[in-house]
Amino acid sequence: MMKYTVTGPGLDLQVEVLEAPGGRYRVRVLGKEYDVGWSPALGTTHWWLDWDGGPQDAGRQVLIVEPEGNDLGVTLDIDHLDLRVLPARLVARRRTRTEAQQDVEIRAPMPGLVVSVEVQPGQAVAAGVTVAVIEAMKMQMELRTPAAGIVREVRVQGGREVSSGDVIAVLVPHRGGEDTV
Amino acid sequence: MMKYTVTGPGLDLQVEVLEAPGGRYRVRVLGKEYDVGWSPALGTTHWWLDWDGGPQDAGRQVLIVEPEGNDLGVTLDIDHLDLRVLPARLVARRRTRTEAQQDVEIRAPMPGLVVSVEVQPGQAVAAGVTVAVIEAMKMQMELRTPAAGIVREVRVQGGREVSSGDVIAVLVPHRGGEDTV
Amino acid sequence: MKRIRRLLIANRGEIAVRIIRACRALGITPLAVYSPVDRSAPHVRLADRAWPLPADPPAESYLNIARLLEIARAAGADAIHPGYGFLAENPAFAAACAEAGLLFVGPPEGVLARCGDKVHAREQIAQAGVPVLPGTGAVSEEEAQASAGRIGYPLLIKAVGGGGGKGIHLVERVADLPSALRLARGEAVAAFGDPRLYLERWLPRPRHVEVQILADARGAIIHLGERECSIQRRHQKVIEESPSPALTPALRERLGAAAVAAARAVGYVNAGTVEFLLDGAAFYCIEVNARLQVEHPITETITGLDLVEAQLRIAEGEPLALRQEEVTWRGHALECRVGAEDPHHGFLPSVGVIEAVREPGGPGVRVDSGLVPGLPVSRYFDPLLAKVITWGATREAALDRMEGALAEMAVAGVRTTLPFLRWAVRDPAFRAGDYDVRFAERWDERREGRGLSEGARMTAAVAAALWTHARRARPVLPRASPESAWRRAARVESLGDREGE
Amino acid sequence: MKRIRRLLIANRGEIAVRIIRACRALGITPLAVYSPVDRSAPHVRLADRAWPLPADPPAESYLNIARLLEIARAAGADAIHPGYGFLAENPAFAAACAEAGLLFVGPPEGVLARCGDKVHAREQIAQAGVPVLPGTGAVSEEEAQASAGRIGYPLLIKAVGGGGGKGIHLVERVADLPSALRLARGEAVAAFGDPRLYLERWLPRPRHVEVQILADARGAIIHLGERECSIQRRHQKVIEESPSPALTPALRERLGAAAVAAARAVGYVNAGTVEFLLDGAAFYCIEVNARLQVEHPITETITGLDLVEAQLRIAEGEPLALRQEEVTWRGHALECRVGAEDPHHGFLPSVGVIEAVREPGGPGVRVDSGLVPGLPVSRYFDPLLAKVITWGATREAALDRMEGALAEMAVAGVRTTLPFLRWAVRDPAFRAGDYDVRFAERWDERREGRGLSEGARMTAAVAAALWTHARRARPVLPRASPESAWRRAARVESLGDREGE
Repeated sequence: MMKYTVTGPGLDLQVEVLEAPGGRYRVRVLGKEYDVGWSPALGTTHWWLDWDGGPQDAGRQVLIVEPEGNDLGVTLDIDHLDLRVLPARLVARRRTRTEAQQDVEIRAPMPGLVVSVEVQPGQAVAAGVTVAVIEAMKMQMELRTPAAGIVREVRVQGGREVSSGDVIAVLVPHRGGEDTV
Repeated sequence: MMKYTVTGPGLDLQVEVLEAPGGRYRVRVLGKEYDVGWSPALGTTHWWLDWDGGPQDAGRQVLIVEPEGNDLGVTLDIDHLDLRVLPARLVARRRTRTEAQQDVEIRAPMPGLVVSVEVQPGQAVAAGVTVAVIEAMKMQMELRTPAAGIVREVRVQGGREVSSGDVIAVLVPHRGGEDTV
Repeated sequence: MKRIRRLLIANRGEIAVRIIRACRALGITPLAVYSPVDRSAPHVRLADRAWPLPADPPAESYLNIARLLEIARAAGADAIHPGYGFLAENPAFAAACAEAGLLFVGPPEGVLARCGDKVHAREQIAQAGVPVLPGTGAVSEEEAQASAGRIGYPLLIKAVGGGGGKGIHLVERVADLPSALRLARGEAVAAFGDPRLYLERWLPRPRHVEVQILADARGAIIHLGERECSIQRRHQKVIEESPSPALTPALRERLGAAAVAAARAVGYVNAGTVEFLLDGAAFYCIEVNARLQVEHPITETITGLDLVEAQLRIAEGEPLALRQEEVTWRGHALECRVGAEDPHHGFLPSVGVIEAVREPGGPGVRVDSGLVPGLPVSRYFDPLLAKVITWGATREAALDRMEGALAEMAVAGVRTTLPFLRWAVRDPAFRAGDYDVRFAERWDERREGRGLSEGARMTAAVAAALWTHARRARPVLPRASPESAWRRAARVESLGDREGE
Repeated sequence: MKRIRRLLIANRGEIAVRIIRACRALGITPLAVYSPVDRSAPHVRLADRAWPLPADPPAESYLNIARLLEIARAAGADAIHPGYGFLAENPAFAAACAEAGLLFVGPPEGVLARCGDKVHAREQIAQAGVPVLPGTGAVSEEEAQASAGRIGYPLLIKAVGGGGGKGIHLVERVADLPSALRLARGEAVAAFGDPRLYLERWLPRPRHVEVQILADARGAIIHLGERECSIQRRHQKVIEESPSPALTPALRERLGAAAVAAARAVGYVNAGTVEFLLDGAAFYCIEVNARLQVEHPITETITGLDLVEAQLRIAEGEPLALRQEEVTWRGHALECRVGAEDPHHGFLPSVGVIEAVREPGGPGVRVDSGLVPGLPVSRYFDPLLAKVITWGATREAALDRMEGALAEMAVAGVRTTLPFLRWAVRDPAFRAGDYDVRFAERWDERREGRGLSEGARMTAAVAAALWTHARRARPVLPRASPESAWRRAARVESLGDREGE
């Protein structure tokens, strides 16, 4: 169960999210818990929200969600809100994180040319972020972070040849679903 | 310049293909050379063929190309042909390949669980084929072959934990654009 | 008179979408149902709410009367629209709706029962003075032998409980009759649960022309003109047009009057279609289809009427909104049915997942479609994917627009009948309006590739070489189709579960 | 009389596609041109052939007269269609086409010149007895001071060479006149290369109503009824409808007659539009647009005519195909222009690459669009992406269908005006037909989010939380949009080259 604080014009809500089977979620808001479906609708910006028992006429619709700096632009049918989302228990997390951290080495899966390195030491990254692009023979492959965390080291630069197994970067991961970026 | 023999019902043509800039090709067929554009049109099956100076009314169109066993099903506007395409100088290639081969080790880019291994020793693979799926923390990543070739060894099975840098499989690559699958 | 406010749509695909659009234009709340493979289908997302059905096989999904009525109750629906196919012509369902206090958007139980019994319906229609084909009532083997002589060979064996072109057998010679009867009876039992058979004269090259009618509960009946449906495969319509190029104004008038008489003979109520076979200037009524037809849009396009709206108003008990003399027709309309069948391999159904779609548009083009990327095309349901309808001030203009529209349309993920349709609308005989129910056979006779120009062959060869070259030299990294996105999501899902707090 | 066989289309986007579709329906070979960003645009692929233009800036692409004429020669074209905008009303281009022996599909050079000179055109129209707004001819600062009093404040300063609503200044008080004149003159030079200005009375809340006319080279002129275009932003139309809810049959008749008289006064030939301001029952002619209008489809929808076909036939020298009394109107049509502008941030142009599109369909819905995944939306060209046109037997039915169509439509990759359009067609005043040219200002007055229901706020908040959660807990592996596929291809390309033999 992950808790978020969502703020915006005339809006300050606590939203708790728990993953449920079948691509659905259990969502607790204003003291009530709902079964909510959330899935891609069109492209990478349009999402289908299927909020069972949700607010009148707001329950089933396509929404557009786009990052705008630190905010999220959410466009409904007609209206648009700029919202900010923060993990509600951010501070608490931070305290517990120090223990049980283990560095992760990200290595070249195959010999090739490092086309580009896309992270820097000290950078906070989400899971799935591209660390480097490696070109091996006739194809390119993107190396991604296995989890959110902090980049501790970067051991190569773009343009360098690497052998299979060379360490590209070292990541200090956060824990499970409680990561912060 | 790569040469192909295309055979089918009432059809036996030699087609030479040379890559040109801008996603275009130089194509030599029946003794004449053409400038041809070839790009995705819809999904993974529909292609846009822009054959400058090509046959009357056949030059610019969307075609559907689908593998059917060893053949290719090519669907035009109305008609459909089952064609077979072979590298014309296949045998020649084979002879020259023995020299200058170097095995490629494909390694785990990060510690995790091997969800599945999708190739077997001795298997001929094209470039870009998935070798294994590795699950690290909360994301999955597909390891792909850097080039076409033969799988010499597979060193892990699905379900096994691996550390960053462990060898997953060893590939004997063919050379450059002259590979055969 | 009861107003419909919440309408449950007991169907799927393009017709469910069509009915939802009618609701939007009438301020009615559309409510959908879906089988598992349809969970993200357009009709599910366009409706105000949607309820799952237990499984994909029709008996458990869109034919599941018990479950549909439960949902209707839970949904607070006041009416059910069955679309076409599935439960559209099922008297038991119409009766069950009535018992449950729901309006059934279609003819009442009694009318469905009468029209469902082909033999009885034909007798009533004949008594009303409308010509029907020489034939028998339900016959035993012995009776068949006797009456076959009178009808003459070749003749057709049809199932009394049949319809939609299923269970029909052609008998060429007297010697073949007994075996054909055995075969047909077996099929009739299997397909319709009704062993009764009847015989009917066979016409070598008729045209199939039908007339759209509207009848209200107060006995008013009008017709909206005809639809020519002679382009068929295995008795399934694939291209329709209106008006029919085969009718003279005089013949059109007689056909319209006959259709109204036939409808009156069976006491018809709501929107329906009277089907005729046309043989030169002679026509014979073959049946009354007690439902909205797949091809209804061509009539809508030239009359400017909304037939789904008409159905809903009639079901509410309203009188017809216009009189016969107020019906006007403008220009010419064509419909092509795009199906998930492979026209180059015997029209085998093509199953898969819709990867991407390009639909035509512009002046005089209407597309009724249930397509969306990621939609599975399964073996459980009808292969109809979309209908392309074009209008023109003249038949030629409508044909030219259809050629353009079919050239623009593309569907990735399954094979479609588009190549067949493109061939048909360019065929000189079709363009001349000179065709009958056997037109489509010419596609099969046409030897694959033979018709191909040298240029087309070269193009195919070059395409094959380029595809192979591109594939070898530069692996196209797989494009994540919505479907694979789903699979991936599902995979990650399972992790989520394993790790869930 | 010269028949058009090969038509070069000197335009892009939806209108190029529209013209290609007309060619398909007339057996004419459509030939396209494209600037670099348009290389894979729909009009390029739908045409029989396409030629590249040197660069994206309009002066080097779709305004590049020299290059366009070279291409027309190389292409063996016998006519050029300019679409709207770009070179559509450029007398020099019309003249150059004539010199090159090409038919220009539009009015002859002389007519374009006359209509382009607003002041002169207005004088000719006034002389024909058609009411125009009190105003001046081209004026110097001194003359302006003098005549301003006669016209009365507030008044408008307009550019003689202007058009499309550009370079218009509102002057409230006499004190503001001098500075406004300086400003306007500077703009006029910059925008139209013509410093001449004139003054015109300003109406506080007029409606913008225009009449479509057809005129052949033999002097026959008919009108196809009016279009109401009062929903505008910055003098740009966004929603149009026909017929206008503001006209009585009597007023409609007078307006049609005035339009024909105005067209005759300027010696008009081909399809054109006479624009009026409507103030109660009084109307004033403001200009004649010597081109095909963006909003022409609503007239096509209710008359059943193809206006591009009409343009081509007139250009060939054919007489009009129908007389005034043969024009018939059926039902009501609306058009909404979907543009790449962000209605929640001052309608700023939104540039990007079209990632995916869902266009509406079904009964009474027409979409004219130039959209395809992978298409760049650049700052070089007009932000118009697509036009959604709906028809209904009544205005209400057309509005309901438009609501449904706008709800179905979605565009990923750029921000669009869809939210504004959805708001407008649901607005009670608009639905009542009670609006004027200042209607759209109410969108700006509407404070963002204020109108939001509690439920909508909660929905947005939950969506934001789920998006964030999904993004953190389970990285959505990037979907390869066609555009990224292109970038990838390009990357691999470079390898290919480096290794190329």
